[in-house]
Amino acid sequence: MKTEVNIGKLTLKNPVLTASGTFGYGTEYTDFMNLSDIGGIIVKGTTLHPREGNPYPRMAETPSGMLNAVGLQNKGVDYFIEHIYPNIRHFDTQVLVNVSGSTIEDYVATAEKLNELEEIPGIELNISCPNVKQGGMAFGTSCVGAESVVSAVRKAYHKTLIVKLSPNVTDITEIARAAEAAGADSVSLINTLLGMAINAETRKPLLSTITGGLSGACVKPIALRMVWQVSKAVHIPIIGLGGIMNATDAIEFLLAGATAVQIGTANFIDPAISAKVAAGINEYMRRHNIDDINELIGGLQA
Amino acid sequence: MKTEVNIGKLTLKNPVLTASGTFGYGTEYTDFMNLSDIGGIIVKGTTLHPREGNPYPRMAETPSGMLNAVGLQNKGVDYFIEHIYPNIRHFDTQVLVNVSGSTIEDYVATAEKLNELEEIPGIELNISCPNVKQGGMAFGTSCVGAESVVSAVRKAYHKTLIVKLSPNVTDITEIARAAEAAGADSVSLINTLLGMAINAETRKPLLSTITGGLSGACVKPIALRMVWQVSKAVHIPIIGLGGIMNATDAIEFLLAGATAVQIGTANFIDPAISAKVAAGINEYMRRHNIDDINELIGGLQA
Amino acid sequence: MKQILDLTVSENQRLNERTVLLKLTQQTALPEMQPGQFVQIRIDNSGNTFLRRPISVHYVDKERNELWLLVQTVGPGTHKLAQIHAGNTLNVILPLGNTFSMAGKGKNVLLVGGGVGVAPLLYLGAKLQTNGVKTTFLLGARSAQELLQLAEFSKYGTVFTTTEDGSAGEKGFVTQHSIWERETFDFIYTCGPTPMMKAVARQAAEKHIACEVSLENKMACGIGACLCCVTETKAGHKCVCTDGPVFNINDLNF
Amino acid sequence: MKQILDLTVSENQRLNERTVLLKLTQQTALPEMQPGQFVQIRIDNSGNTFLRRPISVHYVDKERNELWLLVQTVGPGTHKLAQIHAGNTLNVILPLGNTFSMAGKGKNVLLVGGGVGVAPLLYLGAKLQTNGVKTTFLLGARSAQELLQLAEFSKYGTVFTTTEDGSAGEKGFVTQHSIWERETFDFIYTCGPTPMMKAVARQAAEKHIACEVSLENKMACGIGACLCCVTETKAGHKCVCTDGPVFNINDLNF
Ligand SMILES: Cc1cc2nc3c(=O)[nH]c(=O)nc-3n(C[C@H](O)[C@H](O)[C@H](O)COP(=O)(O)OP(=O)(O)OC[C@H]3O[C@@H](n4cnc5c(N)ncnc54)[C@H](O)[C@@H]3O)c2cc1C
Ligand SMILES: Cc1cc2nc3c(=O)[nH]c(=O)nc-3n(C[C@H](O)[C@H](O)[C@H](O)COP(=O)(O)OP(=O)(O)OC[C@H]3O[C@@H](n4cnc5c(N)ncnc54)[C@H](O)[C@@H]3O)c2cc1C
Ligand SMILES: Cc1cc2nc3c(=O)[nH]c(=O)nc-3n(C[C@H](O)[C@H](O)[C@H](O)COP(=O)(O)O)c2cc1C
Ligand SMILES: Cc1cc2nc3c(=O)[nH]c(=O)nc-3n(C[C@H](O)[C@H](O)[C@H](O)COP(=O)(O)O)c2cc1C
Ligand code: FES
Ligand code: FES
Repeated sequence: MKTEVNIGKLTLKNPVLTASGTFGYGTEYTDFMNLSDIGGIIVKGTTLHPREGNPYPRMAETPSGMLNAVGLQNKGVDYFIEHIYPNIRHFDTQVLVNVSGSTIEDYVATAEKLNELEEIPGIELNISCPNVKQGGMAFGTSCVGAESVVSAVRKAYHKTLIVKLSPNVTDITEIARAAEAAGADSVSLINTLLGMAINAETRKPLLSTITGGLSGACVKPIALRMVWQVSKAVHIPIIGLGGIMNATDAIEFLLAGATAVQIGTANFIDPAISAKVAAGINEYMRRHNIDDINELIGGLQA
Repeated sequence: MKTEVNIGKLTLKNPVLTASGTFGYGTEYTDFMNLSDIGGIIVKGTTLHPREGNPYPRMAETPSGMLNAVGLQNKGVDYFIEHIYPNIRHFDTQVLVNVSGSTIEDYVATAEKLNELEEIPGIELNISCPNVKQGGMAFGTSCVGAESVVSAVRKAYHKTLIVKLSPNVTDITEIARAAEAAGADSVSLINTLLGMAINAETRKPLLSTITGGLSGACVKPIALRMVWQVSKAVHIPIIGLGGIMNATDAIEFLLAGATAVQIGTANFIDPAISAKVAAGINEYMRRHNIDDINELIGGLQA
Repeated sequence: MKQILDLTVSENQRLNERTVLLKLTQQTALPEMQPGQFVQIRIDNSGNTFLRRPISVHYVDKERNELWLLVQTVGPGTHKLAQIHAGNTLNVILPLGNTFSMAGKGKNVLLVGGGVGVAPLLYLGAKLQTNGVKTTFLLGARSAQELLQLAEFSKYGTVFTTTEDGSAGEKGFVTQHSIWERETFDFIYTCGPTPMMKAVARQAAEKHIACEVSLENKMACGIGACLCCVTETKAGHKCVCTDGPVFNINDLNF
Repeated sequence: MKQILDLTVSENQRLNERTVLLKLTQQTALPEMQPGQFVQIRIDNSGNTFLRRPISVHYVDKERNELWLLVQTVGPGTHKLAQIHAGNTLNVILPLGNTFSMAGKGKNVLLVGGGVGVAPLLYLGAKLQTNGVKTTFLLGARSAQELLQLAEFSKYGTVFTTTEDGSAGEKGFVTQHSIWERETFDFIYTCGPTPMMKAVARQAAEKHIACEVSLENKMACGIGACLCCVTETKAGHKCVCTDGPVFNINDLNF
């Protein structure tokens, strides 16, 4: 049974990745599962300079989901390279870095530094974070913005370049096409949807930033629709995510046209879920006599 | 205690309306509640010509929500005027008609006919239905589209004109401003989010139309955020909806800036919910010593 | 009049691995219900059972003021229903939908059910028998174990069965049962998986026997408001929840 | 090592209208847990309890292999926990978080708890007493009825109480109790509502007594992965779920 998939120059042993910001640096999960059971991990959003992120409260639960307003708290790319990379470079799975920024120069400088890391075969460009004031989502909500940041990074970064798209747009296929035209090897979608929660008793917002990013089971129908639309629009492989809670959900994304999937919020509910999803996909393939996972990808009968 | 609110020339005895397409023509609910307990009802999307709607299946349940692909099944405005209006015109609540179309001419022709109905004090222009091929959402996803259809209808329709906005856009405040500039008395938001569901076992979409409109509790954070954003952008009153399941949810929308709210999918789960929401708002006002509901509107402390 | 009631579970009896018989009651008399009608049950407001679940009226025990439901476990909603304990309450909207046409006194009718689709036929058979109709049940399932409520059905008519594995009754599908050769009927009522109902409908049409089927379309509201549950009919889209669930096969594009 | 376990509810004892004492166990020995740590409980995958719920280790009964939790009903998650029956299982991640610093033998310490915030102090007091520390509990609540587990606390030290309505102990807040005048301590541990902890911290700082507080920030993962639960410290944002829940007041901007 073949479960390998290719994203750009990158080969994943199976299509299951973990989503940035929901899996720390992988080390937080080693008590619960073998990282070698999944295709790869995408570590926390990394920026050129350290960021303290947004004030507390940063989280609010919502029906079948949650809002977050972490705001890219991280110690910066240099700290990552010196202190974190050495501990995670030998994981028996692909380790990708999610790169965020507020200016094109920041994105490029961060990507250049990561380009030097032998054991990091690719980056995911986060042009879609709704939780930071400047940059972030702004690049991801217009074709011009997406085109400019992706082509600048493409010049500086020579390994697999994945571009993570924002769902907060009228037509996500346009942005996906712009990213493809600018040289992305793959697009991943979706990042969080911009949402809000209020405490009616205190009349106050539940997040320090008033609005935040919605994720979890509730967003799955939207994510699935966008993956399906983008799969008709671009030729590069798609990584699908948004509300995947189990293997069945993951298979739906593959059928809709995703070559790989990412598990996000579900890691909080079951820290072993990503390995279970990989196992569940195998089980499904056996049950349906599917020899090669590529038979599933885009296999929706519609 | 004053619970009256004004939308254009229209006065509602309380801010609770029922959402189009989820409350039939009101008659379906009279076994369960007194229509006079709520501010008004917005009847099913009405088009110039009869429509059979989309093929079955039209519904799929999703985490804390549902997708629908009804596709504006209705018998057309003439049938409405002749056969339905006589039965509902004397309801002791405001009866508004949701108007849909595929061309500007259709919208205008429908609005003109409804303008003649004495007991229909307003219409809601649905420029945001994701379930029809032509028109529908297309008008609602660009400022030019919104502007053109709203100003055309505004010329033909002389009572309260509410424009219902699509959430499937990058910046809903732009569309809201375009509707305001074109003469809308109010904007209502949100219509459904475009989503999709798949049966992994059969590899088939769960809806005949592949994609459909997402509604229910799951969309509340997105709807609330959009109401909040639009409330900062326009001067006309906002009607908030999307995932309101109880009085607390409704109060959150008022705090975020909505002058009135609509109850949609929740009617399917509890057919008496709209009256309960109206009662629950009263109870909240008593508990918090609020004399006039207008004190709540936009009262978020942020 | 349709009502929203909190009914108390008086009994939850497991019939086989996948099916339970639920009996619901309340202090005051239950509303009048007719054969073919259904109820909409609220499971709870959990994420994977957002909407109510439609379940047929299986039987109404007037004396004990009990509503019977036959529930087969297929997903989270029916799973939770199968787990409910006596003494708990269920929030139920009822009665919903239209009813079977009642064949006149002296008529000879066949009630054909498959799997859990037998549910609405018990109450129908009971009422028909009371009305002096000659009722014959033809019930099919995959195996003996999945034949449900045979003792109950036999109170209201002769019962024939088929199983796919031959473990009870005649081996095969209901449409292959020898009764079709031996006897002729004035009216056929059927409920079960769509392919079975279509086969029965074809058989009825060939033999020029009037036939009603009970459909199970996906529903959101159950009261005619959302237009999600439509079926294609010769007169256009009709709501299964209000114009049905019972349809005459002549009206369907079956 | 952190583990995900399905623990069996051996007892669910209602302590007052809003609070239950849950005892959880399993066949094999429970993992080692330390005072101050917490667990993350999966309620079920229902729509309004999507994430796990963090609950402190109230006590670990080694002999009976039981983990005790004190749960106060505030919303849907804790409500469902309060309803759970003995014999059912709960999916729990444990042990999580850091631990209280253990004062040395012979030290005189005060453990100040408010409301359900008393939870982590029982196990802490028990361990401290075993280590030869002199432990005094000062427990506050709105009324006598809301003072929890007094009999248990008195096993591990002297117990003083305050109530806001004066129905038990001294009337007022914990920080107003006469013990503060009468006695001096080497270390203060506190857990309860934030205003109370801040008042206790201020009192401790004034008296130059070392003081640790246990914070209850909103959490998504509970294992340091999401960065949702941060608190402002003098060294920037720290995760309450891994760097805490126990913090020395000197490190906080309290
Ligand atoms: C009028 C009517 C009468 C019915 N009577 C009975 C009965 O007496 N006994 C019985 O066991 N079942 C009956 N069903 C089917 C029953 O409603 C479904 O099995 C049940 O809703 C499945 O819910 P779930 O959460 O377990 O499964 P899921 O598959 O998880 O449900 C997902 C969604 O699909 C809908 N759905 C799934 N299967 C069906 C189905 N077969 N028909 C309609 N909607 C479905 C559910 O309501 C829900 O919205 C009836 C259906 C209808 C429409
Ligand atoms: C480290 C830690 C230890 C705790 N120990 C205990 C304990 O021993 N006993 C006890 O009764 N409670 C304890 N709490 C508080 C408990 O977690 C909340 O009361 C509970 O999560 C509320 O869930 P709910 O669904 O009932 O309420 P809701 O208010 O509906 O919860 C909504 C969301 O807010 C979060 N939330 C609500 N209140 C709190 C709170 N006070 N702290 C953190 N998150 C909250 C929930 O986890 C959930 O995500 C502890 C919290 C933390 C962080
Ligand atoms: C707490 C939290 C932090 C996140 N941080 C990042 C981040 O740093 N970079 C990024 O690209 N996406 C981030 N995301 C978005 C997720 O990677 C993912 O796109 C989103 O949550 C949708 O997937 P899900 O529904 O499976 O969680 C974060 C999400 C959550 C919940
Ligand atoms: C079954 C169904 C049918 C609908 N039909 C219409 C319609 O005809 N016209 C319209 O403007 N909106 C229609 N809507 C959208 C609702 O009015 C509402 O905008 C949406 O469902 C979000 O609100 P909710 O989450 O409270 O349901 C429909 C929604 C549903 C679920
Ligand atoms: S289920 Fe809503 S109309 Fe039938
Ligand atoms: S709760 Fe996720 S880091 Fe603390």
